[in-house]
Amino acid sequence: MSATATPLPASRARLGLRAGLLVALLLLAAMPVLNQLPVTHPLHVSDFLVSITGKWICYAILALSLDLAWGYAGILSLGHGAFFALGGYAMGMHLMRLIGPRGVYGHPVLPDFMVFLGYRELPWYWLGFDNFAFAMLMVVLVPGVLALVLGWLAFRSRITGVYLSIITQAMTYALMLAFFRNDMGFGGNNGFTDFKELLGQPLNTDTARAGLFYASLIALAASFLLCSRITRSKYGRVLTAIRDGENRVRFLGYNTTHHKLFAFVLSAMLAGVAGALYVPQVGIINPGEFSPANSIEAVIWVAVGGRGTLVGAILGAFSVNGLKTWLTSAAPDLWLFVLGGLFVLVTLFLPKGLIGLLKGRGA
Amino acid sequence: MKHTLLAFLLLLAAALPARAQDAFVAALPGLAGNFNAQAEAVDRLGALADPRAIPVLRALADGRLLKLADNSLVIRDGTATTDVLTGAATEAAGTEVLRINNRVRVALRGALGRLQLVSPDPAERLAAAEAVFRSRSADNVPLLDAALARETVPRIRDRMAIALAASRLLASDPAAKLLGVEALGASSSPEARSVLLEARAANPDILPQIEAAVAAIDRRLAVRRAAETFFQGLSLGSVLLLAALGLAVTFGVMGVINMAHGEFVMLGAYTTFIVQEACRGIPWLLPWSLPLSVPAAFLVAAACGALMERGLIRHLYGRPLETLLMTFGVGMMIQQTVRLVFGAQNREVLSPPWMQGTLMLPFDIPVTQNRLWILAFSLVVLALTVAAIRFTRFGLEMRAVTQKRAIAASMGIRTGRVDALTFAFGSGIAGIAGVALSQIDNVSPNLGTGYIIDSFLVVVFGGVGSLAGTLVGAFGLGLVNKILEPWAGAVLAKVFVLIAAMIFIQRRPRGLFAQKGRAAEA
Amino acid sequence: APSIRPSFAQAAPIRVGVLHSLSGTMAISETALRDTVLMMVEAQNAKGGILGRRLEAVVVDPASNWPLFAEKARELLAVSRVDVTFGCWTSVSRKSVLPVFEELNGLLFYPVQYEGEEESRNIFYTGAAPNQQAIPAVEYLMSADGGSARRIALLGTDYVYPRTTNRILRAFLISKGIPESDIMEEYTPFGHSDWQGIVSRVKRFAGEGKKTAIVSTINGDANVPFYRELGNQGIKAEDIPSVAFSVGEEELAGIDTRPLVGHLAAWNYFMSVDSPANTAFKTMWQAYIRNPRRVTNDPMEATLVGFQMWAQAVAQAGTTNVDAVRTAMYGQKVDAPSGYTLEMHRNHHLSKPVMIGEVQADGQFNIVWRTPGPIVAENWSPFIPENANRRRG
Amino acid sequence: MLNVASIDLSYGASLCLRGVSLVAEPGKVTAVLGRNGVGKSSLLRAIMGLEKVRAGSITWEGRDVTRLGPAERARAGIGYVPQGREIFPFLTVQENLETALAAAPRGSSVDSEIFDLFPILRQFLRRRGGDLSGGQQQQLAIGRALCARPRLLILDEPTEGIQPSVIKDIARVIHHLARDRGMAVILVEQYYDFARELADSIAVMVRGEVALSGPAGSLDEAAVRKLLTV
Amino acid sequence: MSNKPPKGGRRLYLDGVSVVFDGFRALNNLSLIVEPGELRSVIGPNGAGKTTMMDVITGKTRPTAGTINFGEVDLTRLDEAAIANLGIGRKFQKPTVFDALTVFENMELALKAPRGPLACLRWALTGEAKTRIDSTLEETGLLDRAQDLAGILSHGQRQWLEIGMLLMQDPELLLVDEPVAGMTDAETEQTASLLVRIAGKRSVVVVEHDLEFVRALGRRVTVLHEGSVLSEGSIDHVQNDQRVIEVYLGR
Ligand SMILES: Nc1ncnc2c1ncn2[C@@H]1O[C@H](COP(=O)(O)OP(=O)(O)OP(=O)(O)O)[C@@H](O)[C@H]1O
Ligand SMILES: Nc1ncnc2c1ncn2[C@@H]1O[C@H](COP(=O)(O)OP(=O)(O)OP(=O)(O)O)[C@@H](O)[C@H]1O
Ligand SMILES: [Mg+2]
Ligand SMILES: [Mg+2]
Repeated sequence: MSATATPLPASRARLGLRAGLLVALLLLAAMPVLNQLPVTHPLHVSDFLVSITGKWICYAILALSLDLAWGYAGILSLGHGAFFALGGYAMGMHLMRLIGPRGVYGHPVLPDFMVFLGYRELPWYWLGFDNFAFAMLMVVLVPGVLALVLGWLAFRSRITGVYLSIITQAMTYALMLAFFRNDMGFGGNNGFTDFKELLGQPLNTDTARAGLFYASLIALAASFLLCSRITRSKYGRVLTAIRDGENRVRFLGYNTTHHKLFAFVLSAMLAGVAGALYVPQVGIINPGEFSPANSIEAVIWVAVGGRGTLVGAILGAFSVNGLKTWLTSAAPDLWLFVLGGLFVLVTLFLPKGLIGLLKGRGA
Repeated sequence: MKHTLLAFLLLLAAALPARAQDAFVAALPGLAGNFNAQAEAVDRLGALADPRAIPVLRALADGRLLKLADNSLVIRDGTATTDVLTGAATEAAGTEVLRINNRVRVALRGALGRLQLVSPDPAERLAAAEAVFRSRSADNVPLLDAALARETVPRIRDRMAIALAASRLLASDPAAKLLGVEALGASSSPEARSVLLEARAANPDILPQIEAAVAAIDRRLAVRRAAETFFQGLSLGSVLLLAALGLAVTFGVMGVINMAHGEFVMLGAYTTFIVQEACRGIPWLLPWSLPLSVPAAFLVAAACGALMERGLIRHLYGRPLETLLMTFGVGMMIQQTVRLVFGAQNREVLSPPWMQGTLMLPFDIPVTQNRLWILAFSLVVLALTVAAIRFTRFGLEMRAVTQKRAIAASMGIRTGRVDALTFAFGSGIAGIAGVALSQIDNVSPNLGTGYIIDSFLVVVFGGVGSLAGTLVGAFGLGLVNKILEPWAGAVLAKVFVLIAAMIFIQRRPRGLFAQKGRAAEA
Repeated sequence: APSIRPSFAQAAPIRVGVLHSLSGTMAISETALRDTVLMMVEAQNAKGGILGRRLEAVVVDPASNWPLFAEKARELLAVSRVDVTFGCWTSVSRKSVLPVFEELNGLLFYPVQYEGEEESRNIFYTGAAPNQQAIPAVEYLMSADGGSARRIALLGTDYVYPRTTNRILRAFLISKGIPESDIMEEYTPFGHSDWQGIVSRVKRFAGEGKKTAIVSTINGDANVPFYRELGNQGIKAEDIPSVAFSVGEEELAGIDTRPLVGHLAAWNYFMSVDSPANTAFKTMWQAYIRNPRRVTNDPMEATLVGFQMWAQAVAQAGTTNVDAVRTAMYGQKVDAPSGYTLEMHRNHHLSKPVMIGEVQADGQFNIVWRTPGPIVAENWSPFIPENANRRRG
Repeated sequence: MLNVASIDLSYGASLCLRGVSLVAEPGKVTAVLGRNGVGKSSLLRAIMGLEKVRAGSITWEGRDVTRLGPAERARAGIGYVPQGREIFPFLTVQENLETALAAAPRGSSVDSEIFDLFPILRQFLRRRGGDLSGGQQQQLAIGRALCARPRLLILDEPTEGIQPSVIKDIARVIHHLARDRGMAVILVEQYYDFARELADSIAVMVRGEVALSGPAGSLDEAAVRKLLTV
Repeated sequence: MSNKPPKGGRRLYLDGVSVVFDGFRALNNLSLIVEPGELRSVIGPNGAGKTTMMDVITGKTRPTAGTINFGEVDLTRLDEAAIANLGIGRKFQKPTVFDALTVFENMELALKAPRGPLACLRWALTGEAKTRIDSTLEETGLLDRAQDLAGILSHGQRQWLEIGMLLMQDPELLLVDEPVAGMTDAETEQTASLLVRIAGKRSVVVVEHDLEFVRALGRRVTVLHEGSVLSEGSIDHVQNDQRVIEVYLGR
């Protein structure tokens, strides 16, 4: 349909990629099923692999959201981890409320940390989080509103490039410090742990794991479709144009503030969803998630995979995290060398990221 | 020197009644007892005014007083040991070092202070006046009176006067007390205030005078506190400035997002450590190891920077964001290398004597020496950097190359060399920052990580490419932080600073010292 | 040192998980613990292993990242199938792995002092509970020997351990008749390096006419700049003594301690303890690490004690089965380097002696006070009122 | 003398110059003409060393410079006025001029003749290059190239955006530099009359090849114009 | 000046406009009126303020003083996008196109259509739009390069692309800064006739140094000098004005 159909070899590559993606998706979807096979079965997939893959899927959603902002709209956010963490905290608050009287101190309403920090009653901003729908709303709303406010202020005053990156970094850093404070009522350094159940399901069962896994997978697929719909529309090209020459776009009559804001807020919401799915799977959310290093790591996944291509972002998230998991056990003393070296090699030899390698072969 | 000391000791001894001799001997065994007995013995020795007590008490304070198996005490001096009573050299076999605790240390300070009030060494007298002031005993009044009468050095006199006032406050004579209150109220030291407050309970009769004196001190202290806060802000600013300066070159001028910047700072700190270890063999050199480290750290970091630029970054010009990925990777590797070579633990970098302690500026404003040095040092480094960039041919070529690489080359500028030198220069400055940071922070593989965020914030807040912006940014953030800290607490102050910086950038979207005009849009 | 390798039966090795950060901010503290476990494993193997089986260490790097701790814990238990794990430092790392250990019924030995308020059947806590460190230390400060402090500045890093400890201490101080106005409480972020303001505020706080002392729950890296600032602002132990709960020999190794002589630390072990077990420990450690100047510290000792107890318990149970080992652990005794015989109680905490040490010029501690014997841990502090109606589980 | 011998240049897969040969002699002005996108700028960039040639060679003053980088060529006496001005936006006018001294003998300074030619530059010495108007920037770019006192000057559409009176001055200067100083000049121009008036020889390019070349006098204007309009 | 103003056409009105950069007056009390449908040439020495004038009209630079109206609307209160949406299009002196997009996509972006994010998201290329783009590409000689990235175009081709984009915007007022720089003589003529054709339906302001071209446009010429109007009239009139010869044309 598009008049901008790329020359033949590239589109064949794209076709190959799509097929690859579909196969990958099916393989992923099969994992919890294979997990049910007896341990001795050759196709058995271990609990560990299922749970860790679920986590990577969440990272992939985060990478996707970052790629939308950075790869397409040119907004290099060094604070995307904050949106992820906020989504996670919203989910965490819900999970904490669900613990109910099963906490150590047996308080019917207050989470344990509030009890031993001497809270008398639930702070107002915790109200409503016992309701699943409300919590889910907050998962997208809180990051979205933060992105809206920050983005509106920043884009309106035409803060771009590194200035924007550093502002977003300052944002996540400030949030980290704030959430570390015990007085904030979010559990301080320890954050939230010891979750019991979600939607009536105990969390430490295979069923719950599989459920969360599928929820994440569906969220990933949906985000991917949404992002690819966006990037292939004219709006996507406006974003690219803004990335390369925002001033010029304004003279064409586009209000770039609105365009960037739309992309940024959407991206933040996706990140929030990723965080919300992540928390019950890893069982903890704490201010460390706000640390600027985490956000930078997410940028790195996208860069390794290939900035400006959605598949690349997903690929990057999976490969970097997969490697990290493997190396931190296989070579606990040397993994930083291997991973650091990999980053160097990718930038030197794969300027388009891993995806460039795949596309190059497909052509 | 030795001669005068001897004469002085004789003089003191001659003035003593004979029975004191026995008291000295009688007090000694207490020094080998438990902490209680020790403190008591020290007090007694201090009250004796026997010159022989001085070396014994000093030895006890320094951990050089040993107990022999037969319970007699000896003093170790280097390798030699001498008997406390006879002064004869003895064998040190089977000895046990006498240990003390804080309580004994407090007693020692008071005792030594009393004994040394009339020492010929002015430094000792000053310390003694200070010690006597802190030990706060009514018994000191006559001693201080006598010492004050002989004292000529004004600084010591002042100190003695305060000590005397404090001692008088404890005395029973009401007139003396009032004198004491008055004298203390005229000072501006927090310790004097503390003494006054302590005295409130025991002296209800002169409470109004005491309160007035405290209020007078408070007024002076408020001014002093403001000055102190200001200095602390400057000092924090100077640290930020140092950490950010290298980045202002590699990032501000060259546009390379160098995530390994912190690691270069860390390398500088480790170089300081190595230079110090190398100097350990040559004792007279040791205090100078820090100045020696400055060129060494510059060279080490610059060499690493040049290597990184030539080997890696040069392939990425025109793709600035990729440098983020690459330098992040390099940073990881540098950090782990250091961890494997030096271990994950902190390394100890000593402060040279001239950087220790607190200096009193006029109006009794205390500034810590090391901070003062770092402040001065940061300004020097800034000045040199500005000079190098603004006023040298190298600086011109550096700016030309980073603005338009290909065109600079067609003007005959050897861009490769300029790039390598520029990056080496920026990295070298980072290394120098490491030397300074080794004086206030951990020397550990994580050293740099703690500064990278602040550094980027400072450079960006000031305006990329503007050294003046970096300067103002660093000091601005430092001051605001320190002004907020007292009422917001350290954590919130930092949060507020970050938020303030974010809001401020709204007003000046390209930093404080933004490049304006057409040029900036090109 | 080369040792004659004992030959082991065909039986599969016993796997010992080591879950300590080797990179990131916690590596500073945790690498030494990793080495301690490895040393113990080597020594145990030299002695013929346990139950005739060889021990095999499985080391992973959770990289100071809490969710990664959980992931690595799951990997150790589910993939590497370790029989026991030694690891974690900081409560949040422990809290993040706790559900995993409970779900998969693993066994974790946690070697660092903490705020208490926890008790898991899958964790053995070999570090101190607040009553084994904080309270005796403050009691000492208030005693005549400690300087009869009547005004206390509680300085800490802003996280749960200092917050909880200080809450307990505050309650304790008030019970001792110290008014609220004589307690100052201040928190800083992790890795805080600019202490100028706080130290001068403490100085001011001390200038109110009462003997003042500092109680520091400052964590990790931040201690070095803190002590440097104390030294530079001339705060001598004679004037304002400070007692720290997180500063040991390892931390002091990075500072010039001469200006700090007399400041205090409270632990359950000091390297300077004079006991045969400690001499053996020090020699073994310095030989293992091939550095005659390397120091030992409290969490290392706690690791060692935990390891020895576990080894005894396995030998006693005749199996590495977690439930059996757990039962065998209760009442297990070890002659610890601290010079006391420590016992594991049913509350999963050790009885421990408390010692107060003064910093010396050589970076070691001079032990100026110690409890007559080990104290039983109160992991549920009586100073936290909510503990009264706690659910027993 | 500059001798460009049948060079090929390509961007990725697409060949942009095919067997282009060109000679520039001291004291002579060689004009290169051609429609948009035929490869004129690419040719000049190849001569300057900014693009690597795939085949063929470039010799300058008897020395093979094909493999040299742009900086070395500049130091060998080649001056370049790029298309689109390309001045350093954040350097002042003075500093912009000074950059070119890298290729000049050590210790030399900015020639005051340049200010006589472009008085506006003297007036705006402290203003940043990027703030100048388009035409002022173009004047700066020419002045900068002259600063290095090159023996070969290559100019890519130097009159673009310059007011008529200054164009006349530029023509006079180019004439003067070639005739009196013996400088070799290569001039790419769209402004035919300007080229016609100055050039000693002309080469017309069509789609990456030299279609027509020869001494200015010998070429038929109609034929040239035809090649420019197709 | 026979063209009748189109219905609803607005006139551009500048009065007393000054722009000061750090003390330097780039525009000095400039007043200028462009009637609806008028084709106006503006010439003047380098640095006279021609580009700056376009900058203040399009909102890139805020005037230090003066009023600028387009019809009833006060342009000094609007931002670039709003001004563009009023129907004021611009071609820059230094061609600026989107390098990462193809020539076709550049045109598509410029094509007149709703500009909001959601509208862009829903937008689809209709046959009509495609024909319009193609015919404009044809006219600018870029049809065979439609699928190439704009980044690889030569200087002259970028000029054409930018003119093409300006046409796609279908603006009411066109501001064209040096359109024929880097064009051959034949192309220059072509451009002149293109602009003449456009004018009448729309207003056009052209800045150019090529006097042949200005002559070919054959309309009213304004000469700027040091930020204000030096002379105004037909091309012959200004060419013979001594002051114009002095500062601009040279002898
Ligand atoms: N970096 C590049 N990558 C791919 N193609 C390029 C690149 N640069 C130029 N081209 C192509 O090479 C051809 C010649 O370009 P060049 O700039 O040399 O033309 P020109 O003759 O100078 O044109 P003009 O008169 O418009 O300046 C053009 O078709 C252009 O699209
Ligand atoms: N940001 C700025 N700071 C200082 N001076 C400026 C700035 N912007 C423009 N100028 C000056 O304003 C004057 C007007 O510039 P303008 O670009 O409008 O001229 P112009 O008429 O378009 O010239 P040209 O024909 O060369 O394109 C010039 O002298 C220029 O140097
Ligand atoms: Mg060209
Ligand atoms: Mg102009």
